[in-house]
Amino acid sequence: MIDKTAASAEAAVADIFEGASIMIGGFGLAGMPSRLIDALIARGAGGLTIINNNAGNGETGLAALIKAGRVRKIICSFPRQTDSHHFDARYRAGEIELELAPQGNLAARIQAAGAGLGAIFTPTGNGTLLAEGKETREIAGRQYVLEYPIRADFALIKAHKGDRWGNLTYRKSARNFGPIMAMAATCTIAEVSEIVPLGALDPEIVVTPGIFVQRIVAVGGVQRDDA
Amino acid sequence: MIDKTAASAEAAVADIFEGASIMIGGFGLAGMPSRLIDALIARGAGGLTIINNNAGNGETGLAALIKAGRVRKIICSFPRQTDSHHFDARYRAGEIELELAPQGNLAARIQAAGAGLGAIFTPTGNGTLLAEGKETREIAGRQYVLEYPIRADFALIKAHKGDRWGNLTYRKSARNFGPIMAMAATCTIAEVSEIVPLGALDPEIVVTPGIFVQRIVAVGGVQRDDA
Amino acid sequence: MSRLSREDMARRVAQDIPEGAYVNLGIGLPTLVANYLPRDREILLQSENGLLGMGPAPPKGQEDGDLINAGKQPVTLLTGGCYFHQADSFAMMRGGHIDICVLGAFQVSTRGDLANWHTGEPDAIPAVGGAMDLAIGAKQTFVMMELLTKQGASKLVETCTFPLTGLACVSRIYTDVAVFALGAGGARVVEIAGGLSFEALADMARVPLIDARASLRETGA
Amino acid sequence: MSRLSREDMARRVAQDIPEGAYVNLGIGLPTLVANYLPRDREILLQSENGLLGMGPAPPKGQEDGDLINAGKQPVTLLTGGCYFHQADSFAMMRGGHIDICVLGAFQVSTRGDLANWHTGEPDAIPAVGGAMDLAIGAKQTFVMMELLTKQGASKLVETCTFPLTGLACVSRIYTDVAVFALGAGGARVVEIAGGLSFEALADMARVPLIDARASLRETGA
Repeated sequence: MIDKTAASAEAAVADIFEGASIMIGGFGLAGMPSRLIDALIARGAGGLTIINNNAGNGETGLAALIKAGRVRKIICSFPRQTDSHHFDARYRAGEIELELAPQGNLAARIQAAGAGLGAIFTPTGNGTLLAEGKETREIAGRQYVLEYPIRADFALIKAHKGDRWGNLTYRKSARNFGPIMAMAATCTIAEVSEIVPLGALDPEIVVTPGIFVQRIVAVGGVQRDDA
Repeated sequence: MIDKTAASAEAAVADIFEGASIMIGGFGLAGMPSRLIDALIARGAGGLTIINNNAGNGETGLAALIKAGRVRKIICSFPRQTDSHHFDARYRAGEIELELAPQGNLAARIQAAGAGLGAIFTPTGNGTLLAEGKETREIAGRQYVLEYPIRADFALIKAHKGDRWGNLTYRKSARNFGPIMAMAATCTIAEVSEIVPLGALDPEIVVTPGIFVQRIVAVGGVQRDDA
Repeated sequence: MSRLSREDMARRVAQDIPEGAYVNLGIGLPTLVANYLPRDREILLQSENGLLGMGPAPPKGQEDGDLINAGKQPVTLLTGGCYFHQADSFAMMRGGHIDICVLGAFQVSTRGDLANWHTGEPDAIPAVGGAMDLAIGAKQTFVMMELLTKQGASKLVETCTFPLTGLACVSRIYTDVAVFALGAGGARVVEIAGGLSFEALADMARVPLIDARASLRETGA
Repeated sequence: MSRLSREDMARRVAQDIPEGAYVNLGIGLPTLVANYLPRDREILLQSENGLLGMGPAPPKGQEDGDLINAGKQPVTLLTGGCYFHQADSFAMMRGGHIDICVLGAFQVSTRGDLANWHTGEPDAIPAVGGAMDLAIGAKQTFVMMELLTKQGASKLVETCTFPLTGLACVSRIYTDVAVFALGAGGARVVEIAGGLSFEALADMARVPLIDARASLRETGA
């Protein structure tokens, strides 16, 4: 029987290693897998490369991971926010490397990784600082910038409901990066509100098919199927 | 009020012009928008470039369009089938140009068009006849082939339910090319079983957001919303 | 001479957004436009974090942390709206599906180059978000800004000195004193607010301007 | 010497598909493998047209034209299966998410080049479907074929003469007389069916073969 359910968030992240690259879902706090990040902090692995849209908000989640000094590099589109003080401090101290990517390039590069592309010519960033040193090409009268896929060893994402095969649904705008990060990591770990029995998710509404998910942890309840 | 509902299939295709490029959804007959194709045949525009996975099955739909002599060129992955006799005859007579693409390249090129990419390096076809004359590049130790987006003037797709804003759901494996073709055409026309009132589709289960759909035609009933 | 308030500027932009348009409003000043969209028009707001059909802020106490806008403020979803992931959201922008985006700016050049993401100060922490994608992806990019900085410098320039967001991407600028249409031919003045003369405006802007008020009125553009 | 029947070949391939594997079975001979998957293992079949968790054919009279497989035959969906569009379906293959695909072949080279989509005849209408994507995308590509053509020529060759589907992509071949593991080092014989000797097999295959039966048994590979 395929059962991707992990006993706990701690068990789910137990093999995340020093120096790993980790995608973390969420746009700000919406869709951020806080329980998994707490477990990752407790686990202690450092020197991490984090891929997220932001660079942490306030004191929890990614901000706490940065505060704990575990992040060596961050790839994101929008680090500077009113409440990104932990990132700001580490960055100004030269303790975190920043790779800034336009949000659409970030999304497209993650999607390209999941889909097995080698590189993409993207329309965004041409003629700007963020394309400096990158290959450009005119195609059908328009300039494009060559960008490479972003893969990761792990993806930590937050979904709404899931089942033991790893099928996932999301909730409102917390969906954001979850579906594409799930496809781009070697090991995707999903934190869900509830694990439901196999078959409880309508096959038409599954957003992330289980093939893209290796482990699933419920922060709410787990309903076992009778099978 | 936004109302993308067309009065009939005939009205929906009335501006499809001679020489247009048209994406047609479907894998075999599943997801093929037969009513729209019938209306297109009645409309009479010829010299068409068709993008579909196949090249028609039996006597209906795309096969009937080919039989009627309206197709100048077809871009597809799998033309030769046991019941593709109308295509076979026109092709052997030199009356239809064929651009054969691996199915994954076809899907990725359509998706790239919808997403605004200039080109993609794809892993499929390297070293084969279908990559002859195409640019290749080694990236991270693997060979990729440069492929360009496929756009179209129109997309004719079949969905399950839709609303007046053009939001769509699909049914089972009839989903296939619909969502990506809807994103890659200047004018997307969806044939649906039923048009439901705005709000009847759960925002979590909409597969194609209405922004990608310009017209919608019900082959079953239309429920008007009270608004 | 009377300059338009921020609310008046938002009202003016809103007038130019037609029924059925798919619109993305940038963070800050452009967000105000939502308040002035004519109620008799159905206009769909897209939010880069994965919403189409974004509605106003919820009543106090009904906020949902999973339903926020690009500025991370709580919002609602209109009947008929829907959710999608980031790649689809940016496909909407980059694939040319968004009709209009409205952005703020530090500087805009007369040919439509935009600078709105980075002050260029050496100690600034850069952040770009979706600005570059919106600027080059929407069918039309509108900028909404005061014409002058607090120091009195024109933000409409011949060449941007701040780091660029996108090249030749802005088609219109709505300012507190005038509306400009931009393009390869330079900056054309579409309308002037209050009693300001063309000459006085040109003196403020300090870039070559073309008076297109008569011709644009005639063509209805 | 007894050659394996098509059913026996399918049974042999099925043995090598582990619990939890995501598997795509090509059209034709590989489709038979589904009938022999051990019932005590949960194995998920992917169909290129947008299904994961594909089940067997429905009972007569319960076919649904919207629920078909890659061969356009009616199928069912298992409890826990789901639907998705073509780009996601091919992302599963090309992104390396499918564990095993099983394909038929005209020819396979000893280093794993595959030819299975085109006979190369000048009047043939070519059709490729998802074969090229599967061949190079799955983590492991298995080929299932009779070793010899009807004319007695070996389909395991040093260099394919038919048009290629993919380069160096096949890791194993299951034939009616032997199982081969392929790679840069050439073709290794993993097991031989019936009473055939290695020498007799080598004589049939007419390519250099490495006898790896003992070493593979020891490592369990």
